[in-house]
Amino acid sequence: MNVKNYVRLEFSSLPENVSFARSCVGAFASQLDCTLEDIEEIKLVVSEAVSNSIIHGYNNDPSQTIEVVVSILENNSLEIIIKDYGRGIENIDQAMEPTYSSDPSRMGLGFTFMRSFMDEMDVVSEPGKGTSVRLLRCFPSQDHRAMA
Amino acid sequence: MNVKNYVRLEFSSLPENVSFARSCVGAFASQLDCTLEDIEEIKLVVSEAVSNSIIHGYNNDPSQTIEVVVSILENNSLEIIIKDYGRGIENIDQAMEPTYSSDPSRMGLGFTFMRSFMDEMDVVSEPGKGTSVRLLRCFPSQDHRAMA
Amino acid sequence: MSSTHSYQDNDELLLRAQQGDEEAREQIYQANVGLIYMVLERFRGTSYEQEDLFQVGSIGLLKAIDKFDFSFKVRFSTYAVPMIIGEIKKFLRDDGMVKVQRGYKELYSKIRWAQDKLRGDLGREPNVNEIAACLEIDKEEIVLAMEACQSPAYIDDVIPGEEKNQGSLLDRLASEENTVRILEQMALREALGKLDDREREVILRRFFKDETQSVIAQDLGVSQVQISRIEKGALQKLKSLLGEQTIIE
Amino acid sequence: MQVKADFKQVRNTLVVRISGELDMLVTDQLRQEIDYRLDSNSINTLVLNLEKVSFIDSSGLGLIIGRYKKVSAQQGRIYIVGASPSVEKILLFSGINKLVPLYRSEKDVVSN
Ligand SMILES: Nc1ncnc2c1ncn2[C@@H]1O[C@H](COP(=O)(O)OP(=O)(O)OP(=O)(O)O)[C@@H](O)[C@H]1O
Ligand SMILES: Nc1ncnc2c1ncn2[C@@H]1O[C@H](COP(=O)(O)OP(=O)(O)OP(=O)(O)O)[C@@H](O)[C@H]1O
Ligand SMILES: [Mg+2]
Ligand SMILES: [Mg+2]
Repeated sequence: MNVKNYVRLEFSSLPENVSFARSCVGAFASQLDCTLEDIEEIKLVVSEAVSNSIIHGYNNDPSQTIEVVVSILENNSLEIIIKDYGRGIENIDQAMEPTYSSDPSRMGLGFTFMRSFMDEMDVVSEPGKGTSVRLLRCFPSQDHRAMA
Repeated sequence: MNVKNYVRLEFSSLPENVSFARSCVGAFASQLDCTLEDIEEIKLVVSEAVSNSIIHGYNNDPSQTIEVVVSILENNSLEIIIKDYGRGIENIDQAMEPTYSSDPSRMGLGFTFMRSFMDEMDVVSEPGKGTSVRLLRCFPSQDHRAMA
Repeated sequence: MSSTHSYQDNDELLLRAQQGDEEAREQIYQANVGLIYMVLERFRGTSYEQEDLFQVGSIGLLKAIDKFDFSFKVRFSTYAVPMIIGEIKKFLRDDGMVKVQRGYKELYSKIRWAQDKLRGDLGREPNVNEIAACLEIDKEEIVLAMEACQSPAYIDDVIPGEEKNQGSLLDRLASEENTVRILEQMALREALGKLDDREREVILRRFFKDETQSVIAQDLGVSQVQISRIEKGALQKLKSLLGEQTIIE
Repeated sequence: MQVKADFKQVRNTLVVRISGELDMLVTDQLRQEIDYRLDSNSINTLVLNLEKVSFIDSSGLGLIIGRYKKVSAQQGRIYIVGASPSVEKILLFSGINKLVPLYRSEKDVVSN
């Protein structure tokens, strides 16, 4: 699928960058014909994925780097890829299970949110190498909505 | 000078990304102890530099790439680097002259705004290779301000 | 969440609830209401009313109680959480169709309000963090809302006084006459663009670099008379292009 | 956020109410739309209402100066009304107000 527009972000794995990243992706996504609710949902999932990279991927080490690539595809869908080069995930199926968390103080809801609010979610991860989460959200174009 | 936090952006040279870039840098800058007016000024200079890259650097070719690196330095200053790989500038001194423009329909105010609103400006450019503009703005911390 | 295990001994209650025991249903609901709060946690700081979301989340939890099947071989919470989230999602998508622009407008007025209030309280211009803390939203959101909106000016009826003009850029560069000259130069640039390459080179070198006709002639490998002729023709063209404006004295 | 422009013509006066961000994304099209009307109708007064403009940079200033030149060349007048404080700051900073007078509202232009 061709890309109509994209932005690639790279930033330190600092907790203050979670809110920056979600706002930034939200601002980019607002190029699409979408509602405020759509933007809120997109911000929510970006927040989850970036937090995961900081907390689980990098174990809160602020000197690491997180990458986010946001693309608007030709069919007006939004693709978001969040990537870290951290610890990686041993058992992806288990990690995606609702309420599963490797950290007893957490709720294990991050992936569930991502899957619920996006149309597609793929996780690629290699222990010791890092994790990449690909999220896709489709937006019917205005004409389609009007017809519906 | 050590970097406390940074973000690196890379995006297509599309006109709609000018407003995205300035909002994004403005949002990042809001981590500093600064006012809404400071943010307005930062957004203006980013707008000028990114517009220059699109218009002059790439001659409005949307398939090119622009890079922006924003860093918060240890002394609370904000460094912004805007880079393109476009046409480059033959005569930098002339280009920076207020009201000089190679395009008769333009004002030639971009560099003047950048210089006026920022504390430092350096331009590195090579014809045929591209242009990089480095802007620096210092923010005295609130304690210092109170003393002044 | 302290007690994950409190969600576990539910099997029996669940069974009874599904067989119509209202009391068991209530008990199992109460035992798992924490799941709703867990989910709502993620919506803090957004524009949604927590109370609304709780109502909707409850519907999700009750649906989970009714539909849970022991053959799923998962814990009840694992099943219930996506149901709760799904219900909230449905609500969010059905409920609002607020255009981004309008959402920002509402935020914008709040920001202006907070800015004024804090200015009064602090006796100085508040910084973005302070405004964000006051409104309990991300500071980045403030920046984005400011980009999207602007209030009509002069609400307080301040007429821009002459003294405001002082710091102007062109002031510092030059006088008012110069402002006009700058514009004329722009007009000139435009006109220069309409000359052919040779004419333009001659004009630029003669009038902007003060070179003599013979130097230019030598450079271009033509006679001085020819340069003189090109210059005359080019000036004629410029004059007509620029109308009455006389820039080149 | 796209820029929008509403055009209103009263006799020889064209009022352009612009909303959005006046940057390079929108200036080209806006220039064409304004110039088309300047050329096809006998306009001698152009009023640019910037009440709803949230951002302006040198591309926007270029648009205004260009219209100034065009209108002046036809012995007409041009005014800016309703610039918000942050937009006004840039207008004053550039000195454009020396050429194009700033007014609070459309009413103020008329009564002047
Ligand atoms: N980027 C990552 N790197 C390494 N492990 C990860 C990463 N993302 C997720 N995980 C693993 O997957 C598990 C589930 O993630 P999920 O986001 O669903 O829950 P959580 O982060 O543990 O809790 P919550 O998101 O509710 O705070 C995590 O506990 C962690 O073990
Ligand atoms: N990134 C760039 N690549 C190539 N040339 C550039 C670049 N940036 C600036 N220039 C050159 O420098 C000149 C001055 O730039 P400046 O931004 O000051 O004015 P302008 O862009 O021409 O007009 P305005 O900014 O008022 O619209 C430009 O006309 C152009 O020739
Ligand atoms: Mg998580
Ligand atoms: Mg410029």
